[in-house]
Amino acid sequence: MRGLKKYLSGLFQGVRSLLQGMSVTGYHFFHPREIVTQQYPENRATLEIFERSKGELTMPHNELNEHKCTACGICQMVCPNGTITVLSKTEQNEDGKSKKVLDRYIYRLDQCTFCALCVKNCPSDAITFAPTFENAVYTRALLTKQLNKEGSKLQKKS
Amino acid sequence: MTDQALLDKVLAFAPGKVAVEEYVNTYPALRVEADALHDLARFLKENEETDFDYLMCLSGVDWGANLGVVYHLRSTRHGHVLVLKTQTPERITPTIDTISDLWVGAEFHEREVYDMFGIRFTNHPDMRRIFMSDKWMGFPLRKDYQASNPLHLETEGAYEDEGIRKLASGKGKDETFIINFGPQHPSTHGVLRLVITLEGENVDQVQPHCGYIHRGIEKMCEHLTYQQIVHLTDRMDYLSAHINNEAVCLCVEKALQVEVPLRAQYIRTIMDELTRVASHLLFWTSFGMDLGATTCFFYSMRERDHILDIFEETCGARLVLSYVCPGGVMYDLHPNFQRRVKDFIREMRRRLPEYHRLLSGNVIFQGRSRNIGVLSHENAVSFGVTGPSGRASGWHCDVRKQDPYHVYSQVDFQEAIRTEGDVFARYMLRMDELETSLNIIEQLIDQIPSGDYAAKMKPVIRVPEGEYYQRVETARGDLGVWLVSQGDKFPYRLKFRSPGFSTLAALPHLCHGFKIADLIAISGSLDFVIPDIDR
Amino acid sequence: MSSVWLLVFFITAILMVGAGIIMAWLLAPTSRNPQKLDPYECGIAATGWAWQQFNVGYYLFALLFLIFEVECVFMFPWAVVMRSLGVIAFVEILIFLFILVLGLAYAWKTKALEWE
Amino acid sequence: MIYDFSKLTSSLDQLLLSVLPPFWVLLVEALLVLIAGLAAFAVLGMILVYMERKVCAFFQVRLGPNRVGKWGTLQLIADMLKLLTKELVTPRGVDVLLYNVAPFIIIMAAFLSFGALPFARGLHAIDFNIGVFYLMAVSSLAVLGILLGGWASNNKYTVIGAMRSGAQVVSYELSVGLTYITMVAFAGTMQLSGIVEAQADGWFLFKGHLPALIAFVVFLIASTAEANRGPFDLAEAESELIAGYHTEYSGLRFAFFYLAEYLNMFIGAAIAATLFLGGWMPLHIGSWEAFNAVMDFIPPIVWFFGKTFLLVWVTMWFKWTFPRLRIDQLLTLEWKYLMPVSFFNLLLMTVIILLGWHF
Amino acid sequence: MMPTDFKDNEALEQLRESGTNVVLTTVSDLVSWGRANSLWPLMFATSCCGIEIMAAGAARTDFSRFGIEVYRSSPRQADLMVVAGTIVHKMAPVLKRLYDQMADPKYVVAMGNCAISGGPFRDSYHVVNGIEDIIPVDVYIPGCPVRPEALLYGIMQLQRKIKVSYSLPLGKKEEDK
Repeated sequence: MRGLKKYLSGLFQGVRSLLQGMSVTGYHFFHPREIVTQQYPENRATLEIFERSKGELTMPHNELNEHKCTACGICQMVCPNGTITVLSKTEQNEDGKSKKVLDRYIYRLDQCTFCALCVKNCPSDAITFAPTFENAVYTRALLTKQLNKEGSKLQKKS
Repeated sequence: MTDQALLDKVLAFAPGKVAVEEYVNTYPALRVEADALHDLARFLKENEETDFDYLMCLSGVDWGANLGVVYHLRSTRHGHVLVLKTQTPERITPTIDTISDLWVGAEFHEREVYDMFGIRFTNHPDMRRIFMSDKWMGFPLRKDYQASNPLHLETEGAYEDEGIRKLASGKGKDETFIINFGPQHPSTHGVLRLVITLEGENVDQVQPHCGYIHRGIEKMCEHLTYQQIVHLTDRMDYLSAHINNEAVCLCVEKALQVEVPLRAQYIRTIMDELTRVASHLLFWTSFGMDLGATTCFFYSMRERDHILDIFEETCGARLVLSYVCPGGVMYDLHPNFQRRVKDFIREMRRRLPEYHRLLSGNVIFQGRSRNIGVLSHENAVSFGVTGPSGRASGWHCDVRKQDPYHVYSQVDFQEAIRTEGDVFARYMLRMDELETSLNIIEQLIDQIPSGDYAAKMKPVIRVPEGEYYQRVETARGDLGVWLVSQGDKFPYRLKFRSPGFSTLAALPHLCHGFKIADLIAISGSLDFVIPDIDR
Repeated sequence: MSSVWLLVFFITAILMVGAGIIMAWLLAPTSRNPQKLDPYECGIAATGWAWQQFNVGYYLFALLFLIFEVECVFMFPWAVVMRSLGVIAFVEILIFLFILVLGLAYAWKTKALEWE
Repeated sequence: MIYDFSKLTSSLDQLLLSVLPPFWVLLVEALLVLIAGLAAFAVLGMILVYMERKVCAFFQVRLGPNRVGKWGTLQLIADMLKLLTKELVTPRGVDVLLYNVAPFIIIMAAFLSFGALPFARGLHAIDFNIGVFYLMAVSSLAVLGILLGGWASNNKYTVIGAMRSGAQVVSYELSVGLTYITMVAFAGTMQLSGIVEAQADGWFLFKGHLPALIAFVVFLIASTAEANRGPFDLAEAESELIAGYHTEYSGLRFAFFYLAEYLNMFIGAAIAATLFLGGWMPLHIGSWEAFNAVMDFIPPIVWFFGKTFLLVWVTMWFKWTFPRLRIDQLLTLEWKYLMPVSFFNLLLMTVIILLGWHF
Repeated sequence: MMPTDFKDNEALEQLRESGTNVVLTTVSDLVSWGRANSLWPLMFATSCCGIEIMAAGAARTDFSRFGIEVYRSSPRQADLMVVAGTIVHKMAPVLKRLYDQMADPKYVVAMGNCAISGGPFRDSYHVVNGIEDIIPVDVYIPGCPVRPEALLYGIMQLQRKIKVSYSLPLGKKEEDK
């Protein structure tokens, strides 16, 4: 007899637990407010991307097309896997002194690990991470980028 | 027993064969002759006063002239730790006695040492490579490793695999139903491969095959500065990325004896616990999915997204944070941090009962998880199954209580413990820990002191010569970092004692006699992260 | 008339699948490589043969099913005429079910219903 | 009755007879049925899959397909086009004949049951006087397709999936059979149209109260299991057996298995609606004449599909809530719970009929 | 999104060829449309990026909106292989086999820097530096790990590529790989 009682109570408890589970999913079904989906391509204008977000390395230029990179090469040194290559050239300035300036700042987006050591160690704050993420391409070569713009110059210290 | 008394006792046991190591060490260390090792190990394990029942870490190291093996032993009863170091006489055919008959968990660790250094362990039951394929040439972690291995693109037949031949042997070829679960399988949580022999629905033997995501992190670390290493540790156990970062940083800080500012310690502790919550939420997700309850996935990922938002706002990344650096943290907290964390705690407290109603109480779920894959307390210690899985077997193994780091000693929290040791206990323990973590965060979030967020460090860190060991509690258990430095700016050897690796060793033991569906439940409840196992 | 429709539906089903497969055969691109036609086993070359001796667990249930299902079939005519037979029908089915339940109880008792 | 398809069909019949000899009439009608069946089948399949994806999305706090066409309505067209132009792989070492025949069998089983469903008065192709018995016979053919497909694939996962499915479907067939018997005893006929007509003054679920309710619940569970739907989807058990019995099937062949699963779910729900919820009969409540008149105004086909889709939705609710059963739990549920309950219920029903305690 | 919002339009221009037969081109476009909107991914992830795939499938950035929630674990039924995570030497043959066993047409997305170039582990002894050595890749999504929105963007890039490519075997048989 006790066996039968156990059998029946097991049956009812089991059914109860099932109904409890169904009440949770059922609640969500009938409350569309709970839907949390953000519709990505449609919401590009309003998408919340945090400013510290590390999407890709950029070198900010001001309106005179000037950057702050002195081509010291520290970023290249601290980078754990050779993502950054700083190519410098020697240029004569007005005084006739030769000076090392940035020629090309090569950044390989397809190798970067976003550890931010380069940005943190940069003595002149020349580089920063931008929160862009729409970088998918069909050809891998496009992921190797030159960060300094054509004809850009070193910003004068004010 | 004090460290000195312990050392005296051991020295008395095998005079002439044992010497106290005078190198800088975190724990008392002994140098043992290779031929005396096994007897000494047996003595240390079986003696009542020493009672070293937990093999924390077993690592190989290349000393140049010869190869060494280092054992970190711990007693769960007395809480003391001893390091045994032994060396092979030469490096052409190095052999050392196995200790896997004393600590079951050593079996896997010794295979790893064989794979990486080529040290053969005599009397080992299954001396095969563990990460690399059988064809691999050379032993990668040796300092003189230079062999170049070409990329093979054809998968070999399974009978060419030594381990599988072993599985099939003894029975006729027709009678064993050998089946591969993984590398590509929806519920091995990545690229773990389990080779299983079946009898109908019932699992007879399970043989884990690792190395499908072995990335050689330990070798890479030997060529990176301490700051650079941090970003690799993220990618080991990516679900507790922040805690991994910390392990290395804590180790370096301990070696340099740097005082981390209190603010940084608070930040790290809170981030730790948030990471743990995120990881356990993901466990709930994947465990539910393994059992076929797909809706769990969406509910807990919804809450997890809040944590990821908090991370991203402060650290700039969602998953692999790279937020910790030696001396503190990379940047200060975002002004919104405290508000968001409090919002999250409120939200999480509201949702947790829903989780229990949806899954924990469910009669099907209970039937599938109770009394399945029972891991006894004794076996948990012997295998070294730490973290939530170990605590579910009644083992008090929480590093946050045993070796408190940061501000854990000032926080009031209970170590969650269950004694059943089955799948359900492991599941419920993680749910308990979710609440514990929320409590810890709640205690700390309003107390964050002002001040610096990082101590001033030199741009190039040189760790003084010596060996350092640091344990932290990740979401998966006891992560140990063993750092050997020779005063250079790169570590000489950096070993990660990953919690998942020891846990995996216990899997074959747990699954025998259960069904295929149980195997999935058991491996799900152990909560593997495969890159954590393979490194 | 229904039998004709039965045939029609039968043919429709075959047509649907057949036409679909022919279409796919015409339209779909194909490629050949040595590994493509191997049995899939999580990306590893398969070990052994899938057609092997198998656990009897499944088979036992098939046998049990057979027994009960045949009894089930016997009950259909009874169900149709039950109302007109009255109490006798009830007694009959009582005896019939009693024997069946006895069988089930026996199977239960001998643990034939447990999955070993 | 305002809506009666039998009038439409008989007038069509008359019209054709007036211009063509009887044999040709039959042929033309057969062709019409064929086309109608095909169209209904395809459309229904697409609606069901679309419904599943949307419904599960709403259970899971998300939106589901919404980028292809308005609200994602064209999603299924895209899927169909894709599947139609996907390569058919026949792996080495399979039993070629059985491997190719399996999708035919599984679709055929679904089609034959589909034809026997009474959609509305007069819209009922296969109406045998042993209708219920016929349904029981053809719906269990589906398992043959699964078994053959799984076994012929010569893949370990598929073989295990097929075996599981075999054990599962045959077991649950018993409960289904017993609930059929219970309801046949109550209706006194096996003809489906007869059963529906008998519910004109009240659905069996209400008329048969307790035993009918038990039978209804048992049937719902058992038919879900027979259709291999979650939480009973052991045969395909994603997290254990990759894709279960159809792991090796690609492209359109796989699509047929996929389609059949949904149609079997639909057929299960439709039978439940027919046996317990009055099929296409509108809801009538005692002597509420106005209410009944309003209900009558809704066409029977809407009633039928309304009830069926409601039940389909309930089975989806099951699937998206519960974890999957293990094989022994599955068999325990059937042999130790559903079967004894069904036996008991049959007796209860007999007593109630004989004592006239039903409505 | 407008085409100008996307990157790498040049590569797409090269792909776009005009068919000779108007009817066939229309049919081909239709089929391409179907394929582009019904990408069923293979359940395949090796490391961190796999977690971000899960996140992309979760309710926040629900990728079922694109019709790609029908995750298939069997390569026979999958159209799209998202290689998420590091591929090591031991895994390379498995990856190749899985790709080989997929039924045509099939597409590959290299997700994350590990898959594209080896990423953080490119100097390691056991890591493949870029999966393009093993299997052809259609779209590269850089990131470490790739955030869910970036994955969706990558998928949309792939859809654009599929939509402009000629999809029927009639008259033009796909070359054996």
